Amino acid sequence: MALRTLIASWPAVRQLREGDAFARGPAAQSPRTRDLTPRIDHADRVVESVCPYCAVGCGQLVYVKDGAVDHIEGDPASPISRGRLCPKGQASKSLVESPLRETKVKYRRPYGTRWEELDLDTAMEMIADRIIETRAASWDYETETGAPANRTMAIGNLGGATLDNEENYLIKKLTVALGIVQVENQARI
Amino acid sequence: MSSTLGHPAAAPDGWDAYGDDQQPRVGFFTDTSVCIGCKACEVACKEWNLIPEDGLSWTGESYDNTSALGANTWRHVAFIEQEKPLHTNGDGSTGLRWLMESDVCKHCTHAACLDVCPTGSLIRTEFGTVIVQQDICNGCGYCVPACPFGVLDKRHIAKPPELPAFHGNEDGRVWKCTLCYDRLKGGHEPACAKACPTQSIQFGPLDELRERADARLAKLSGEGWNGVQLYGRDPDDGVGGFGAFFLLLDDPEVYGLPPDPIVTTKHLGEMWSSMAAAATVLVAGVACAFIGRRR
Amino acid sequence: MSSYYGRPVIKEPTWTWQIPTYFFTGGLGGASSVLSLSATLFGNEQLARRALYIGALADAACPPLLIADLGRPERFHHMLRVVKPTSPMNMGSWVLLASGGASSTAAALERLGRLRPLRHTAATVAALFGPALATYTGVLIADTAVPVWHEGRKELPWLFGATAAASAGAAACMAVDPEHAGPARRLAIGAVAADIALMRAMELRLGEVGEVYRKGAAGTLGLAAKALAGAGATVLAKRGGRSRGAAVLGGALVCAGGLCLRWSVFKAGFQSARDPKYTVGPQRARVEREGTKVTTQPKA
Amino acid sequence: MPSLGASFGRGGATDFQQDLQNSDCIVIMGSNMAENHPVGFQWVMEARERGATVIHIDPRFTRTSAMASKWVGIRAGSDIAFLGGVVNYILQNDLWFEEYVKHYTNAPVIIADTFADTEDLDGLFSGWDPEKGKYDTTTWRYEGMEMHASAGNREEGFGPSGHQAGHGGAGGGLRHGEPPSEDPDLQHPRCVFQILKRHYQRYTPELVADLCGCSVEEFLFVCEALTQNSGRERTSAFCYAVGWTQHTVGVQYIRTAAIIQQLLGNMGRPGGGIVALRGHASIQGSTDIPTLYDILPGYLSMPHTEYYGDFESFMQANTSPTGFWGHFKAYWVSLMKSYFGEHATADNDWLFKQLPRIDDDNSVYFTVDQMLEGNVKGYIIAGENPAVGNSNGRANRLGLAKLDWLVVRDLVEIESASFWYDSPEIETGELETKAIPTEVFFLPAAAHTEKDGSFTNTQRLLQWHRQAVEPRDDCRSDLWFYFHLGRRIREKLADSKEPRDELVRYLRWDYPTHGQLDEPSAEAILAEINGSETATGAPLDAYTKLRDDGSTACGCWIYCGVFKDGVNQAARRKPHWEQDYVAAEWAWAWPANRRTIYNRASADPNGDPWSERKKLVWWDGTKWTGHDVPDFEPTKAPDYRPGKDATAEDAIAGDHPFIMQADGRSWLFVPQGLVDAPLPTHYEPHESPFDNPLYAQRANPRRQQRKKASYDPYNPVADEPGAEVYPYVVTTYRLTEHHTAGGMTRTIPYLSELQPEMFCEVSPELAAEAGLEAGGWATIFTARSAIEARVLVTNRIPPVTVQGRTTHQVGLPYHWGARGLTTGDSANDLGHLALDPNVHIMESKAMTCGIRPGRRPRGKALTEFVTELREQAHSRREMAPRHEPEETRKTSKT
Repeated sequence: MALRTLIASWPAVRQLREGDAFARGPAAQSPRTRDLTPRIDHADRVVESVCPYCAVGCGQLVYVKDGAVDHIEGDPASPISRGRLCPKGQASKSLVESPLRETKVKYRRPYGTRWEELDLDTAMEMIADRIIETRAASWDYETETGAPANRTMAIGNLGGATLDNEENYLIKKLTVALGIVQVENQARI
Repeated sequence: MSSTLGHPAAAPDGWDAYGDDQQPRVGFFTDTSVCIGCKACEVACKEWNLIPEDGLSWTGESYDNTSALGANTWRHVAFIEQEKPLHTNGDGSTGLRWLMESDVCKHCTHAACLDVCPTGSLIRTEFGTVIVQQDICNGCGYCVPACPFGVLDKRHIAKPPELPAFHGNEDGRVWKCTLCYDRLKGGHEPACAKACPTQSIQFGPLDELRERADARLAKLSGEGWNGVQLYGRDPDDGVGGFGAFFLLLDDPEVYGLPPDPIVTTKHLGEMWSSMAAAATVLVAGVACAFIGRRR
Repeated sequence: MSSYYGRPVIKEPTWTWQIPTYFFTGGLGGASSVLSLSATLFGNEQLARRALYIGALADAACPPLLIADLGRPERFHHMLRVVKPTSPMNMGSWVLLASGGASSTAAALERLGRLRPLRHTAATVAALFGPALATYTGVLIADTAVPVWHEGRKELPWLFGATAAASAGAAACMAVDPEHAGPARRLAIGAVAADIALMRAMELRLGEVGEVYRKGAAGTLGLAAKALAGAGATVLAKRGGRSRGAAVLGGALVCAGGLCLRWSVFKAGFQSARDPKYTVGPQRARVEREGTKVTTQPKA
Repeated sequence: MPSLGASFGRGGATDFQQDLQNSDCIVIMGSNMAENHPVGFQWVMEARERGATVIHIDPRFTRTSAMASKWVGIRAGSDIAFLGGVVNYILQNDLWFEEYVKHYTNAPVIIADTFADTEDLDGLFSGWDPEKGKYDTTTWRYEGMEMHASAGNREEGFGPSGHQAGHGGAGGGLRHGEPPSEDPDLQHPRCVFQILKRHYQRYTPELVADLCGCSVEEFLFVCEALTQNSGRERTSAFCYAVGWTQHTVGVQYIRTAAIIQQLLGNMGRPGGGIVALRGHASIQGSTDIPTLYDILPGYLSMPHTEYYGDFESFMQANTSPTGFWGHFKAYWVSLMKSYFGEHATADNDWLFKQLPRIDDDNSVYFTVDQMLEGNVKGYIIAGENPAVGNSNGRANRLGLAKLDWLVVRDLVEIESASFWYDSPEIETGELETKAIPTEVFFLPAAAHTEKDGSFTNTQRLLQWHRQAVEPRDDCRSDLWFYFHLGRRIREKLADSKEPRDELVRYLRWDYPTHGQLDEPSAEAILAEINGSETATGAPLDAYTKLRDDGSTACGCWIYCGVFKDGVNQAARRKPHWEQDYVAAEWAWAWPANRRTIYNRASADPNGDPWSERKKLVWWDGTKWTGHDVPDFEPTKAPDYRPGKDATAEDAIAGDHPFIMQADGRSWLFVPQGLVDAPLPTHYEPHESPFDNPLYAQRANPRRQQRKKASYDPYNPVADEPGAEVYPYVVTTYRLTEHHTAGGMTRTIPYLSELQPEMFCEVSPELAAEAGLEAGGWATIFTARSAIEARVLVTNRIPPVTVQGRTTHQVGLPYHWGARGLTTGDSANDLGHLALDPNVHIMESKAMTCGIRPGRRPRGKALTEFVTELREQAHSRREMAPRHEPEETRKTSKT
């Protein structure tokens, strides 16, 4: 019985049975080929997103499988991009899932010659302390000429054009309160 | 005899055998007159099909660092810098033009790779396209020199790249464009066509694409585009027409394409007969060797 | 003639050394089976037996060679998934299966001296498929886009058949006492003559594409093939009938020539695939002759 | 960009990308749109397919040129001359849109007699102070416009300068919407129109051809295409990018295009306008809600150390009595309420006294100076890579090496984080790892798929992206980082009695968090940005609802409405096939979801569309209506005329479409707000091989230079002795396959393989002259540094003949650095720090360089190589100084 099905499944037999004389079609098809489906059809969820590269603002659909980004492609609904993406946008999945991405805090002590490990909480604590100390040590209530200053010129913050509006909002809000005026981003480049 | 070898009509070989499962034949119309050479198609293809990175070598050949189709390149954008005007109607366009063309497997109506494949790994799908079944291919390599366009190649992974898109032991087999067979089955258009920012790559039922191409040719000829021509649109050409055909702005060979490709099996009939003759003569020859003086 | 940065239009074959070697062993095996059966029919026992062994050995060498060349050797049996007349390689696999299987059966029974009728049937089967095995490889390579192979499709089966015959004859000369080797010797000498003639004819007919046979490795191997086979044939003709030593030498030379010829043809294919002019040139010429297949005029 | 704002009132692209399909002529200049905005470029292709003329004007024949109907090759840095020529062509041939210009622009306004033009002063405008190196811009004011009462930055205009000015906030001084003296017939010699005519009269086709290195025919082709495709029935659009901004006169480049678009009547109309193409996902957003030193959200000026010490004079200085900047105080107070909540009250002037003050320039390159001086101790970098992306990379890296501590947040370890062990200066021995004091914290960031948030794209559109997956390990969003950093600092300073810590304690910092990582809610922050009634917390739906009494809070007044009805409008994703081409229900655009701003100008003064073909919004007899949200008060009739004492928007007449401007008109002539010129005039780049054929004044006199800085030396220029060491023009650019400094692309195999090596583009002529071998290596050098690149010989960057002299141009992509899958030298290392004075942007699009075959020297030898050439060049210049140094030189007009 099993032998018969085995023989029946032999393409050389099927090509006669299925009228595919030269075995260039269905007869030579493997089960895997027959049952193939696109992996995006098995995504756990599809998430609406926007391309992170240039400012055209192409719509993206992010396909998530088992907690990881499985695939990213253009969102056809977008009136700007109409589902299309450039090579960079198209490579977004490789960007977010890249093995080159750092996932751990790295710390280089003054005059150090190598990276060291540091846990995130400690790092945050240290950074907060650095800001408070530097700020206290460098605070100007006034300029040399006696004009009001209320600032520290010893701390700066750079970046923003690749961040979200909400993130930029918090940066500006916090730095204003801290008296950090040297806040800049890619708008200058 | 060649017709009995399976190139009966303009229909793609093997396609009819699908009977009720048969789908409309689909393909690509790649219109180079709107190609901006962004290579989104190359990346989209690799992202979807998880194709390994193909080496980081700079060629100095305009902006083309991909160079050719192969096992790890299923879309290849060619760049040709020319001292030729884009238009011939003297509209004052500069005497300089930069041709860009996204090349791909032609999914021939009469496909040599499909014909010569000894294992049935290469098949015609219900959509009239040609694919390599990776669970079947045993890497005999016959399809590689059989393709008149140099599309297929064997994948050799010297050292597994440390970066993604390389899953399991994929070396030794032959790879090429599948026209995103899996996506088609799910009702999605191929990745490259979906990505193309300017619709230089158009996907659809072949009949429709041919009509669109004819209209396009008429428009561009009217506008006096220099050297505009449809390549692979003619069902009477040497491979019975391409499933993925092109609008070019110069001779095919300028883009690295054969000017008059012919499916190798077109002459298989005469080859078999000349073999039969040779075999017979061999027997006769041997026999002759015995006739005559005997010891 | 314009090209894309001088890059090839088609791909070079991925085949390595096993393939031309197989062309030789397959040819030798196929032709030997024929020689063996003929010898039996003409009552040349020794020649029949020795040729049978030679054929069986040569056939036995084929599968390992072919499997070794596969990218996925463990899937060699996929060759027998389908029966595909459009695929010379698939046809060849079936032929090799039949002919090789038969010749080794026959040889085994011969060795054991048992089941004579079956031995004879097997030998006959081997001899029936032998000629195909000896010549189909010509079709195999002709059925590609490689210009020098595809354009040589008329001659290649003949050429490979002749080479096969020459090798079979020559191999037999080496294995058989001169007094029984007459037919083998005549076969070898005649086949070498045919071989060289066919080679020349093909080169001439191929025109520009044929020039690869005069260039590089293909050229060198081609010359070697003619020289070796020619020399071998001469030795066999002059002294092969009398001296066993001469027979061995001449036979060896002819076989070596046969091997070189396969390699020459093999290399020529790579050379003609590598240079776009061999692909584009003839096609462009055909376009000039028969008109273009691209569509330049919009439909009315 | 202030230039757009100064001309029209808002510093954003005036149109949306999809609308380019309606253009009849598109001029792409200072942009390589097809390569750097490929998906946006589909709309240019749509236009081309519909028969529009697409023109690309650029030193290089790029993938954009390949798609254009016409490419015009010009010398890098000569754009103002070209565009000025177009202005002259329009005026000389009377091809301007008369009704539009007379009603909608300030062409009729008469300028004070204190104004003198570059034509009169040989390249300087009136008010130039050689000592201070600044203009007294009050000499450029409208005639009869009263001076501002308060003390302040009189020199550069009593109004705000820089960004707020750049957003129309520079209208101070007008009593009501109408300028004191006008000539409706445009005949008065001192009316803007006549000044304009005189200013550009020498910008003839011949001069343009000779200065830009194009042909007269090519120039005229552009003029004819533009003028024939403008008017009632047709519109033309301009697209630009950093090819215009990265110059010492960058702002004025864009101003010139603005003048053309005003004269041709293309602003506020379908298929018209000026499309600014930004290079980063949210660079528009990071200016609207700025991470910039000189402004607060919504382009409100930061308080200044020197000017407007007290709240009242600050309000007075920044409040334009007329136009929508008349509500400055409402915007300001609402921001302070969202920053400091109940702590900000009328009694404490909304905490004005405690706010930090800025100087004229605290921009990024100022900070680099300060680092090198040792004055900056700590630096936080989030999603930027100055070690590669900033001009004069060496100065930037040496600066980082002087810090006490540095925080770098990125997806991968970028050059700015690794400088202490692998920067070029380590190779040359200028830096030694063991000797670098900087403490470096590298914190891995979350990607766009790992957080909620909104980007503001190039067309002012806020688009929401949703979190798809959780960030791994230590990866965190910047929202998380800054929120929890602030939280920790506030906890540590909670009990501080120090006055300096007051604002920290007053800060409203109570955002809801969720998940295991305590991720703050981005939507809650967007809601704060949108604003609400302080009493009820009810979300506001328009900035017109903002009040100056503290009853409203708003984090960014121009974004007010993005959370209308408590709904995240930026997250709207109604498919385009379910709406018209404007797609008003896809995401949300500032201001007020308008897609084409100034669209009142798409109708004639009476409110009727200029033509059926180009109708967008119109007056239906009772209200403004149309395809887009009208950029005008909905019920203000076209015949409305302001009363004598009308203020704010009430002072804007019904036929004045530019409601942010104090006089409701677009500005051909900018009387205040820009520090370097009221009218664009051609200046040579800071470094160029040529003198200025128009004036003795070679380059922008107001440009920022670092003459004394040893780390920012300049090449000798023009015919100065020593200039021959750096004889060629060099320009930097981007490739489709990579992104800016490469941190997001050099790390991706699929992109790296497409452009795997740093290269330079040179013409066959230059290759022959310099002995460069195609496919080989070349060393490109300036006074700052030398880099190596593979040689790509191409006809796409042809030599140009200027003033009878043929010069060559070198093209350099700037994506490479020391790290990633593909590495190479960084083009920005060649750059200098001479800046545009309005926006402090460096001039990386037109410099001079030398080029030699072969790879650059390694290690110490590199420094020696650069120094030797520089000293050679500089000593020649010193030994034979030009008889007339630039500042004092005067030549007779040609």
